[in-house]
Amino acid sequence: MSATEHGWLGKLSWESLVFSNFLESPSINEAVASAAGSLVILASIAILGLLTWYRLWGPLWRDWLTSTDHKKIGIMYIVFAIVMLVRGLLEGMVMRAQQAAAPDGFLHADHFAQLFSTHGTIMVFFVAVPFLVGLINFAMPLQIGARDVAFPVLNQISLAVTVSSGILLMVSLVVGQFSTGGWSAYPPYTGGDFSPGVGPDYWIWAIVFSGAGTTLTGINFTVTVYKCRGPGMHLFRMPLFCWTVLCASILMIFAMPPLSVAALMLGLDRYLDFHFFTNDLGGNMMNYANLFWLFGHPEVYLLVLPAYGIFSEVFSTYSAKTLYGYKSLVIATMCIAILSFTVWLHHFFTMGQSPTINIAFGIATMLIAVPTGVKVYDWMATMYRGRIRFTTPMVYAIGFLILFVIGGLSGVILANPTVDFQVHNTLFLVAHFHNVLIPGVLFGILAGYNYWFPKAFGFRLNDKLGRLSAYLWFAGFMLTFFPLYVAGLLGMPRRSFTYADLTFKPYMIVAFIGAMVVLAALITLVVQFLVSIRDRHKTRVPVGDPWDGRSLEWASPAPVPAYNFVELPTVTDRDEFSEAKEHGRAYQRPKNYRDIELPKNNPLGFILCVTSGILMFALVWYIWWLALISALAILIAVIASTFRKETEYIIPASQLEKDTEAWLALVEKSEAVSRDLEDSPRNVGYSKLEL
Amino acid sequence: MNLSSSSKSPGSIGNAHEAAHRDPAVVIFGFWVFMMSDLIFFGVVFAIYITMVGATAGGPGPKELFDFGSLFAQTMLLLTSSLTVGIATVTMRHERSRASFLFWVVITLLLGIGFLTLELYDFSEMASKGGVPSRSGYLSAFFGLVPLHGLHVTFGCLWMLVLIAQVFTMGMGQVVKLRFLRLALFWHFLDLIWIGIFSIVYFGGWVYG
Amino acid sequence: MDWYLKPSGFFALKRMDLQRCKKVCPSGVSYYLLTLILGCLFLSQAASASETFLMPLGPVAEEQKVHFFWAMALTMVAILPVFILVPVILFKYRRKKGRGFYAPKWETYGPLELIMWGVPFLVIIVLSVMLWRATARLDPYKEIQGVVPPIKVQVVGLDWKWLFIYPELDIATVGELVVPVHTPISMILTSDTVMQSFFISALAGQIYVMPGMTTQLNFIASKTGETEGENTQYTGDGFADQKFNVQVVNSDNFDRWVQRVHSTGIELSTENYNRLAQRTTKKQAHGELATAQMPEKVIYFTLPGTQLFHEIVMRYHSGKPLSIEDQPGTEKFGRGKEDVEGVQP
Amino acid sequence: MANEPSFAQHLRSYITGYILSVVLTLAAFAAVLTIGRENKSVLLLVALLGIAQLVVQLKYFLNVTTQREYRDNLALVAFSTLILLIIVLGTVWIMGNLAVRMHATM
Ligand code: HEA
Ligand code: HEA
Ligand code: CUA
Ligand SMILES: [Cu+2]
Repeated sequence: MSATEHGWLGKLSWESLVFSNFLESPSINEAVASAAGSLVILASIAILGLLTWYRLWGPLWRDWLTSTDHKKIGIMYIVFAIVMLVRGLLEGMVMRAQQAAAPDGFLHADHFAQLFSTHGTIMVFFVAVPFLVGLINFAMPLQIGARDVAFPVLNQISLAVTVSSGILLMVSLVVGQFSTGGWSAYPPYTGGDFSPGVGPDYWIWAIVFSGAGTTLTGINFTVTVYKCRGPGMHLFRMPLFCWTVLCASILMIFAMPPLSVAALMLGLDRYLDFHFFTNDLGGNMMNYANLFWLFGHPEVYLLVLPAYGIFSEVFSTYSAKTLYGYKSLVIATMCIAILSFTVWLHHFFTMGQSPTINIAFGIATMLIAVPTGVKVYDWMATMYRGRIRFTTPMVYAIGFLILFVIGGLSGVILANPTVDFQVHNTLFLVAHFHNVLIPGVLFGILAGYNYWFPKAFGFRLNDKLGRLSAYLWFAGFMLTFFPLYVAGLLGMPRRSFTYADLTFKPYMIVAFIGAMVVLAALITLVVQFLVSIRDRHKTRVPVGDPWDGRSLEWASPAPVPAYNFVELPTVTDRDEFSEAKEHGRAYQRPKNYRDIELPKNNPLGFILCVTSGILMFALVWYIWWLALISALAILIAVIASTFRKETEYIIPASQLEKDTEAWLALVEKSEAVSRDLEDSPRNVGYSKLEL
Repeated sequence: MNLSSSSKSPGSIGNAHEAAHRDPAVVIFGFWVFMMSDLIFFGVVFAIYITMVGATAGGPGPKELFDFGSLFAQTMLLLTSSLTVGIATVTMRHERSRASFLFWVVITLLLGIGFLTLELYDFSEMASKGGVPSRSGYLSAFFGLVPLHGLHVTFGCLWMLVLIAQVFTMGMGQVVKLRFLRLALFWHFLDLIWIGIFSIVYFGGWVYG
Repeated sequence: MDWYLKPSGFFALKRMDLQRCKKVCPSGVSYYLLTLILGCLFLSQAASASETFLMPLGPVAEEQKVHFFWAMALTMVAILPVFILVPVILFKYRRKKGRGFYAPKWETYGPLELIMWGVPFLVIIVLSVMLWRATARLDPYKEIQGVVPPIKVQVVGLDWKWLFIYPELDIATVGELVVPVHTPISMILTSDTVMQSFFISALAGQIYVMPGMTTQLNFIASKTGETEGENTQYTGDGFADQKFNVQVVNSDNFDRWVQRVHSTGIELSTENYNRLAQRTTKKQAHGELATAQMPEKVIYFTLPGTQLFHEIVMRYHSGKPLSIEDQPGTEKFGRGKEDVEGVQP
Repeated sequence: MANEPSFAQHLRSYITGYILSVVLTLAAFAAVLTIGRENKSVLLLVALLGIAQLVVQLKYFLNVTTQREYRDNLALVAFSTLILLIIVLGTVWIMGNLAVRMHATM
């Protein structure tokens, strides 16, 4: 395909708009597509309108878009992830509806294929990763007693490119079509010959840019954990969450490059007629599969490790006990991180390689069950002889423990090449990975959301509704995905938009009902959020420690001030804040107040978000002049920003003193509540120690 | 914050009491981590190259396309530039004159540009013999790898230009010094990659291609 | 919509596995557990499934099934404690009324650590030995020794159908694979479009097929019967329809079938092949190529004596670029999106 | 900065590194010239020389040594090398085996 045969708008034309199809040949299929496209446009207009109406542009720009504060960047990551999640969730629902309605379904094969491709891509790259990165950004520097992450501006840039790639995916709903090759985008199907449209190009650029963002994030977090810990915070005094963050960051650094290489090579094949993965002239698509899973497998542990970390915090806090087997857990985490680089072949056991290779990788895969098992047992031992409170995060954690084990079990079964020859690419596999992703990653995210929310916003979320939502999640999840195990064993392939064999029908119907329950869970979450905002005056926790927390993030007021700690705490113990409370070292007046330097606001992130978004769009549509201009703009923006001289501002000691005295006065005035009153208005974030 | 280690680390350039994120040890370590990620990036492309050595699909292969003399010249240019960037580092760390520092940076830049010129010439020679990436999987792999290194060198040259400008506009302060230290690391790193390229891509190509 | 008329898959499965239960106890137990847990969940009246290794037609699938249950059973050793102990702990140590002893600083206990690492490790060792043996034994490339010599079948993956060439019998089929019972089948597979995955669950596992390359699959059927084969790797619009009927018959019937294909088949000429290789579903291709004597959605061919399979593989090794017009599976080779019919079954 | 090496010491380190690298490079090129470009065994020699040069440059140019203050970097490089080896050797193993198994009966 020659790149020059298009006009100045590249491949873009009126027909590229999703609505044009609907106008020309109305059908349910097109209606669904147009509705999705309209939703994107309407939502964007609504948001822009609201911002203008309430004159929020100024504050938005000053307090958020240009902020380099790790807590705000974290929150922006999470907001972005939630927006993407709504789309991913709806796509999941539509797919379940289609398969339940099949053989008479309402979607075209092509549309269904776009759904699973975007759903997978979005859920992994634009929901799970950014959500976790957001939580990490928020909590990790607080936990290690640091002022910020190591490179605040870099942090902003990572967010910028992640968001712009997400926006690109949203744009693909309105202009043109997304790839139909699944989230793994195997060539030659996604190559120029077989997918001549722009779909795979959307996928490629979204992956390359968000991948770059994730790599930079990994570098940032690694350095932060490794080099920016507060005084006395030895590695082995870090909360377990920080360990999992360190390991996950290492995975980001070393696992993203193969993906970027794979995607870029696919791009070279498509744009410049290279022959990496083509059928002819010596191309070899097996190289792609190999590269993709070199990334893909570490990726899934990258997702689940921070979730393990969150659960570790949750189990310990809500059992009012120190974490059992801390060292074991650390070692297990590291084992998982390293082993995860040695198992990638289990995603293509059926490629045709010799049994020796399958055996080696099969055994390596199963080995991961050992450290994971240790973790599970350690969490159980953490609850053992504790005083367990069934709060929302804890309910998620317990659900995780039971359900994740089932997903892990099906993973171990898949690790047997003998069995994998039978269930590879079937719904059994789909059930496996949702069974680890939802109870593992998603429940972790939701637990973390409920756990840290008061820290970020200063008031608690409604616990009753939170628990209700959790139970709905369990039920919905089980109903949706357990039937898929059976359907898979009975031989139903994944990615089928329909089936002729009616054996599958009942399973699909149950799964659809499950998906409706999941939808109810999501709605409950929204209701919980709204109700909590309504009730916020009764649930304020300004003192900052609503759950009798054990680690340093609970030692500061809620919401946390920009500088995190007036004086970086000197750590002497693993459960530092618990110890401090026990020995009366908590809530103490700093010896003296000193000015704090913090990085200034920086518009670079925002500029890069816009320019990289335009660059990607131009590349997708072959608009070369625009691509050139935006690439130059990126270069100039980056270079120009290095010429900035004043990059810090100072918070004067007087300001610190004022803030702190007010907070300490509040502590003085408040009553320390016991755990029984945790969910009552009397809990202002001042906890009585459980003894 | 590892304040204790900062005075001895490779990033040491005087005692600076700045905020945590500006601690030289942190900045330099961060750059090391980035380079290791880049190393994996290169490693993966190397692996692809190795698997595609035989995939010439009847087109020209290494034996027809590579030029021994030019390869040797490129290697020496890059290696020497690694020395000159090192000398620049030393003059900077020992606070010698700004002129001598700039002299060595400019020499490095020129060597880098010389390297790139030769490399581009090589590519055009290859193209004239039918060695273009669209010809075969093998050539795709070659042009995915060697120009990737060249792109890094180009980026390094650009970085040097910006840095020279910053020496004049911002002075040789801590910020600029730290940036130069990272640039020097980057430049040495590219020389390491080049060892892999001449050993595996060129020599390996000759032997197995 | 008559699925509810068929006999219950759940009970069918249970009945047929009862004998197995007695033979291999642990696997039987876990199988029972599986059917109990999963089956109860879907109180549905599922129809009996014909296309699964849970109802194997040959020893390969049989062994895969047994391995599946053994793996389930063994993992239970490490996993059941979680299911049992978590509720117990939750009950005993709940804050409100729990009577349990409270030990807030208890953080490690040697023997317990040993069990925590040791038990899963032992389970994995046992599993690994099993995995090793089974994987080595079930190498899909390994020819199966039977009393009769194997029948060779060459398989070509097309958009969206499978072409089966019986080179020794001079016939080829689409949409139907017939094999004699107790006879080793030795397949060699390739694709003439994108990568696909060839799968007959009840007889053997799956294997990828890729253009310009060949993979192999060997199996033998131990009883007569009928099942379904398919592609499991998404390949575009017609993917969900890319299934074929598999019949295991006795040797007399097989000969008769070969005879029938011979007499009713049309020649697999280059022209017909190029027609077949276009982006069409079985039904569509049937409409274009088949004669009235052929069964629905099935096409019979006779071989013109060329090395068709070899040519297909070599198409990608000419050393020249393959123009998109010569690449089956592309729109330029044949059939744009609009012309694909019968995607909906 | 008591134990910071002097200007001359510093410079000497770079020059030593350079000379060693030049020698090793020359040796590699000479080996290819004299032993021939088709002889497979030459690659082993080239590989050894290349690894030697990597070590030399890491030590003299990049300061990756076992000294205390550089140990973080050493650990980082060692770990990265481990991952790199897993990735590259694994890929070559798998793809090599697949190539054999997929073209054996063509
Ligand atoms: C993290 C990853 C993730 C998650 C959460 C999900 C969730 C769901 N997925 Fe998933 N899915 C994938 C990853 C994920 N999926 C991947 C990788 C694929 C493969 C794609 C491919 O084939 O290439 C896939 C494929 C896939 C298919 C295609 C199967 C096939 O190939 O035939 C289907 C079909 O129904 C499906 C359904 C669902 C459903 C109904 C849910 C829902 O049950 C769950 C919905 C849940 C949510 C959307 C999360 C809700 C979270 C919150 C509510 C947090 C909110 C927080 C605040 C409000 C603060 N998925
Ligand atoms: C968060 C994500 C996540 C996690 C944690 C896992 C965890 C595991 N996965 Fe999964 N996996 C995916 C996400 C994940 N996976 C995805 C997305 C895919 C498909 C991608 C695609 O194709 O689109 C996939 C696919 C996949 C395959 C490929 C199948 C195929 O394509 O045919 C395999 C095969 O080995 C596998 C195995 C495992 C194993 C062994 C684990 C282990 O880590 C599980 C370990 C946990 C336990 C075992 C439970 C707890 C342990 C105990 C209680 C102790 C004792 C247990 C024993 C001794 C057995 N996974
Ligand atoms: Cu050849 Cu895969
Ligand atoms: Cu995996």
